[in-house]
Amino acid sequence: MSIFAKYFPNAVTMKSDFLQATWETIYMTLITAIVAGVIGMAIGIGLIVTQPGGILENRVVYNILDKVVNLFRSIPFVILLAVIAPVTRIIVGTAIGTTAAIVPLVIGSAPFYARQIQNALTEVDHGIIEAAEAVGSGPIAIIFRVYLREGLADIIRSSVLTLISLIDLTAMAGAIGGGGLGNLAINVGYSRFESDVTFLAMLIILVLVFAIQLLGDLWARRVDHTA
Amino acid sequence: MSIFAKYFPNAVTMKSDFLQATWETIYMTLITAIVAGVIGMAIGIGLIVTQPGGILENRVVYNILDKVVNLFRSIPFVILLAVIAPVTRIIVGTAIGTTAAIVPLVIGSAPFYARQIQNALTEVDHGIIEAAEAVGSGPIAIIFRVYLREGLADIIRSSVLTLISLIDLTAMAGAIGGGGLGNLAINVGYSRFESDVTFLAMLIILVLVFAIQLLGDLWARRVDHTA
Amino acid sequence: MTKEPIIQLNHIDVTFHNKGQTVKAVQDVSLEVARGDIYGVVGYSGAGKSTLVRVINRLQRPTAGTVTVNGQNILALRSSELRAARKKIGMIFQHFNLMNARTIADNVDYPLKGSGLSRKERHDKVARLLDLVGLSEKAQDYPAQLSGGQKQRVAIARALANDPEILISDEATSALDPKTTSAILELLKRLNKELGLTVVLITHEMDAVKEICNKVAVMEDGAIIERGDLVSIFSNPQKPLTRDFINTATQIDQALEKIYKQAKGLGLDDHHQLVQLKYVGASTDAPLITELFKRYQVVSNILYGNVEILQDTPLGNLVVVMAGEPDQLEQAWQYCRDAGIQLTFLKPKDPEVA
Amino acid sequence: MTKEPIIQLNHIDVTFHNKGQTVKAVQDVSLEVARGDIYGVVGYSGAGKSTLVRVINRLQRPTAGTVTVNGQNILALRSSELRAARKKIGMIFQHFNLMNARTIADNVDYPLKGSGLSRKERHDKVARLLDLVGLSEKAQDYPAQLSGGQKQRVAIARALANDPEILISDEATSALDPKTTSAILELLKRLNKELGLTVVLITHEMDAVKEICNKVAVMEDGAIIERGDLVSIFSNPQKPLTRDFINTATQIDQALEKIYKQAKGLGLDDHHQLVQLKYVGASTDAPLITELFKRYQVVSNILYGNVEILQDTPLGNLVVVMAGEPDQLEQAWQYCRDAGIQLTFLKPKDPEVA
Amino acid sequence: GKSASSSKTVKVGIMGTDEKIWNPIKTKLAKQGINIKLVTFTDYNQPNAALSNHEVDLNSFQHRYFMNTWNKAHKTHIVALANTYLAPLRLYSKKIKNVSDIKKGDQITIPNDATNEGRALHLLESAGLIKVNDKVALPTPKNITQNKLNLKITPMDAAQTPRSLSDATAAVINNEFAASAKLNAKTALAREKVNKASKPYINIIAANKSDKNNATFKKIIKAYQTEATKKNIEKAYDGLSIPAWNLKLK
Ligand SMILES: Nc1ncnc2c1ncn2[C@@H]1O[C@H](COP(=O)(O)OP(=O)(O)OP(=O)(O)O)[C@@H](O)[C@H]1O
Ligand SMILES: Nc1ncnc2c1ncn2[C@@H]1O[C@H](COP(=O)(O)OP(=O)(O)OP(=O)(O)O)[C@@H](O)[C@H]1O
Ligand SMILES: [Mg+2]
Ligand SMILES: [Mg+2]
Repeated sequence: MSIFAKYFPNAVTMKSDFLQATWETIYMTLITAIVAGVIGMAIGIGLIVTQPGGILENRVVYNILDKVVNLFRSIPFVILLAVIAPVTRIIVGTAIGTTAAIVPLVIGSAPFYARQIQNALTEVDHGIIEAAEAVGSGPIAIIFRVYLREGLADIIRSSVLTLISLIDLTAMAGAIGGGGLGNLAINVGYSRFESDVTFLAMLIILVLVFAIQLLGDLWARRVDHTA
Repeated sequence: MSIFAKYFPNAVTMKSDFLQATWETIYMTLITAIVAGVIGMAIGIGLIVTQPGGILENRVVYNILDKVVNLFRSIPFVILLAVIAPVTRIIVGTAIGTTAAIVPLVIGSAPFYARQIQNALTEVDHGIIEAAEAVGSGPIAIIFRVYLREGLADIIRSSVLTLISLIDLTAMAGAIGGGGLGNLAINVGYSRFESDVTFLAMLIILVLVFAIQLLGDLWARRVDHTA
Repeated sequence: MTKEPIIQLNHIDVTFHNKGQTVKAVQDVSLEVARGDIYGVVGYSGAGKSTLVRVINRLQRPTAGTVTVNGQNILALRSSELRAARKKIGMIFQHFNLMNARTIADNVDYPLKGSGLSRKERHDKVARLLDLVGLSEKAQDYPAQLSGGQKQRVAIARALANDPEILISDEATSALDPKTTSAILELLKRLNKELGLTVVLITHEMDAVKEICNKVAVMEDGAIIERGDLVSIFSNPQKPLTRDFINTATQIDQALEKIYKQAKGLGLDDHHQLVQLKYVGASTDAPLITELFKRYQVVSNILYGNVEILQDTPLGNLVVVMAGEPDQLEQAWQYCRDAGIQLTFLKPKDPEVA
Repeated sequence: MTKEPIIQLNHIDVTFHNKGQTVKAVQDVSLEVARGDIYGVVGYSGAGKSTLVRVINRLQRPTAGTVTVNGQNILALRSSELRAARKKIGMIFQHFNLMNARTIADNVDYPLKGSGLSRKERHDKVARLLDLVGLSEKAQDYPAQLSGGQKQRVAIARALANDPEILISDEATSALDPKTTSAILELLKRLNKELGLTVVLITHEMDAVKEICNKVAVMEDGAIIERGDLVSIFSNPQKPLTRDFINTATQIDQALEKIYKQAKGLGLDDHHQLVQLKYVGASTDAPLITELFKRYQVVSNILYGNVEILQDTPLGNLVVVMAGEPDQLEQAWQYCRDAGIQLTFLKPKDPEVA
Repeated sequence: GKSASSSKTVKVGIMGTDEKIWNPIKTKLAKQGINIKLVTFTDYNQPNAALSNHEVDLNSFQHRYFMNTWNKAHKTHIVALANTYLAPLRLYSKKIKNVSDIKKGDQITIPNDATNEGRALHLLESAGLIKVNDKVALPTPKNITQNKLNLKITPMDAAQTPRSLSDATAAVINNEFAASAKLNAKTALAREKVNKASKPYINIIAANKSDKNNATFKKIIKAYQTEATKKNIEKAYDGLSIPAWNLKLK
């Protein structure tokens, strides 16, 4: 402990802050991942099936989805925070704090994830989709049993990418009092020149990132049967 | 012009600011895209060829690249700004301003792009790589003539995704005096409650985003000969 | 043609557009397949065979024409109806199109999802199908671990899973060794006999056609140029292409070439004539060669022969050197003609040129 | 075996490991291919043929054994040496492996990159190759726009682009119609004759083997169970599997089955015997059937016949009903045996059972 | 919530560094049965939004000028309950010792948030480096009317200004960041004048107008405006900030 205290003079007094920040980061990341995951997945699938040549080709729906995704991807996150505060208030009752941060985080990451899913599913061999169509599979079956299954390894890899970007994004949650490790690193450690705090916060983020990448890689390799 | 002046009371007086901010955003995005593009591409390819079963399988190099990418992806951008300031100073002579912002932007986006490239190239059919190996193609030929060519459509789609994320990231350049549209939207428009400025800045970002997506989609469709 | 038609294609056109370039893959094709037919479709590579059959279950919407399957206007069906119709049409794809993320067993099980069968029933059915194609051992493997022929067999099992009424087979046996091919063809024939399965069989293996088809259509450049029942097509092909196919299948062309090369050694003259004899049916029962000797003292030496039985009808194709007195030879030939045998006198070219 | 061996595989093992499961795809296979050979490799689907040939250019590193090609120890080559060696080995993949992002012309051009040829020379060569496989019109198309057979032909043109010394062909004609197949096989044979191209030909089409191979190896369960020159394998197969292959190819099995079905109608008795005659070479020159009648008044009715010429050696396979006095029949059979003809007396089973 | 007066829990929105000042007050108030909950923000826009939406009950991060601008822009009714401290901006440098050492074309960085940016420019004006349009209350670099030295004035994130000292000739730095960076106030090249004009820049504790007379809030203010806090402020900001509840401005 003394060595730790020596190299982390400020951090050593902040055990509870670190615990809380870690929890906040995990909490925000997890909930956002679930919600943005579902939304992004839905939009990504929507883009794939309604695109020209898709199984539910629909120019109008495709264009709307495509444009909405672009629209939300154009808004800088800090502005998103402010713009959607009223929505946040309706959904979680308040526009500040960790839980409130989840709403803009979701809106900030879901369109990104949607594009990732779209890119991943574009790679599913059209011949396989046809084979499923030929046995009379409907759109729902094709989405769940073919697209999501055949594209799974790629979806996992894209999800890892998104999840890590999301951890990065949670650092911005500090703007509305959301806390988290990123906030700790920037607004406590960095701004106050307490580099040990920054370092430790980043170390914890690093551990999270490596864990996600490792698990994702293992899982992707497990479900990838193409070679 | 009068209608514009009515709805954009503040922005109307800021023509030169908008021009400059637009230029700054384009400048930062473009230079970063080129530099981070090359670096990210190189690392992404490095990951693909050295991975287990790759054409230049090399456990050590693969692991180093993999870990370095994760490492840099773990660092919140604002902290990256500070941590690499000395490097920035060596490269561009100063750690503040638009050009200086490019260094952290590159380091912030290259690892992300590397992962995107890695994911894109993973999809290239192994049989095609073997066919190239069978005619005596060396690693360089396989990378440039097979991986990059066969994976091109997917690379373009991933590049569009990265480029749009990059525009988002340039908003942060304001932190070190880098300017740009994001900064205009946030620190001029939003902070001073001049919502017309925010709105206009975002509109220009939106145009950029749509243009990138549109051109990217067209190009990707053009080079995608799989169906 | 007394049997009810189960597939009716009327004036089908399929045109592909690619960057200004236009490929007319199928042009004005009409085809009628009766229930219980095993209909062979042959033709050169690129003739439009795959494109044509993809029209049957609307995987390919034709540019023009109508498609009726089982009395339903396929092109007018709403999606739910189309799905129901497709469940009755099994399809084996030229490129297999197996799902890489599923095991072999899962691939075969796929069409059974939502079929109302219990898990146990499905499992048993999959096991039976895999056994049928000889892949029980590979049930838990993934497509990437299979050899080319094994993949093709999985595709066959999958196409049969739903107990379809119609099976569309696009080169289903092209990657298979002759033994496995025979086994698969036997299977199809059995399903055809026992369950009335209608089969549309694209193939380039004339042996396969001979073995199980009762009808054949020959495609060239997007059009059907000849069609009919197996025996008449094989015994009396009208178009050069059809003849080519049959000859290549019986290898008579290569045989003739080889014979010509040796022609000098054959010592052909007035007394020795090189003749190709073709006959259908009954002729085989009369011992032709013996008969010719008995009657006209003509000695026939078989250089090449192919006598086979198509749909219970023997079909003969012999190249013989007939030796005898010129007038006796004439009489022998007349005898042959009277017996309904087709005679072709072969004139060997200069072997150096050939 | 007087010719210098260009490919030598010694005691090759290839074992795949997948999640604890072990597949021994190739087991202790030794194979020697002489310069100028066209070596056929046949065997059931999954026998290990593809895996074995992939060892030749080290696309598959064997688990054990040595590989010598052109005097080089392939397994010991450094990468640059291996690349140089591979340039001399053309390979046609079972699944084509065309580059989807390149046009057909570009696919064929690919191996020529870095060959030192000028742009013009490359262009001309590609044009010539595409012409050879009949795809000049599709030069600017992409693989996705081609039919199965067209893709295969592109793969063939690509494999030949580098003027290889060795061509490894993994089912290169399996998706091709007989005419195109013949044309491709002719081409290979010509290259073999004119340029001394050595070919390793994996195929399941025994017709292809008969047409161009001079040697054959038969694989089963990862091992070569029989090998030798074409005629001896075809005329005198040792293993049941080999026999199966040949029989299926000549369709004698199916023919027999059909004959048995009609057996009752044949009125077999002491005076009528069903016999299968097999002979190699010279026998065909003697007009056997006429001779039998001349000498013993035995009338032979050909029910099924297949007389073909392998490597300039005729090979006969006839099923006849011989009619005559029992003692005359005996003498006729002895005559046949003396002439080197293999006799098999066929006893039709009860047709209901067969 | 809305009934903050009857509640014993009071949420106070602050910016990061003020935590050190508020923590002892929090402890003290806890003994009086008032439970302070600090909500830390990093974006100047959020605490007022939170206040007018009753997501916090008080906030303590802004000066009057900012509050007034905010009220105007957002049509809100936020009022100042009490003064806290005055945080004069200072001009620092690592490269030079005197304002007069600033040469032609030198770069000076300033905070980029609206109020600090304006104040920073006024500071530069009072140091005789530039002239700004005096009709604009909160000028931006655009409002510079005279820049004889052709100085390059770069606005950037306030937190980054101390770090910019390695590159720029001088930087205008907020006290909280100057204190964090351990910059010595005595070495500052210039300081914002503390006079009547500083009044709008005195930091305040603000509440919604409806809570103007809230008794609990009064207790909180009383607990804030003590000698102990005064010492705390001086300690936290290295004496850079001036406690302002008794301050007489001339
Ligand atoms: N990557 C792999 N992993 C596991 N098993 C494999 C793999 N590749 C091939 N096998 C197995 O090895 C055996 C031999 O396969 P191979 O492809 O050599 O057969 P083949 O003789 O070429 O068959 P076909 O005629 O069907 O192409 C098969 O049983 C196959 O399932
Ligand atoms: N998507 C497409 N775009 C353009 N042309 C196409 C497309 N699909 C097929 N074609 C062309 O249409 C023609 C017919 O193709 P099809 O696949 O039906 O031939 P096929 O008779 O099945 O040949 P094979 O025996 O080689 O499989 C070919 O010339 C092919 O190039
Ligand atoms: Mg086809
Ligand atoms: Mg194979």
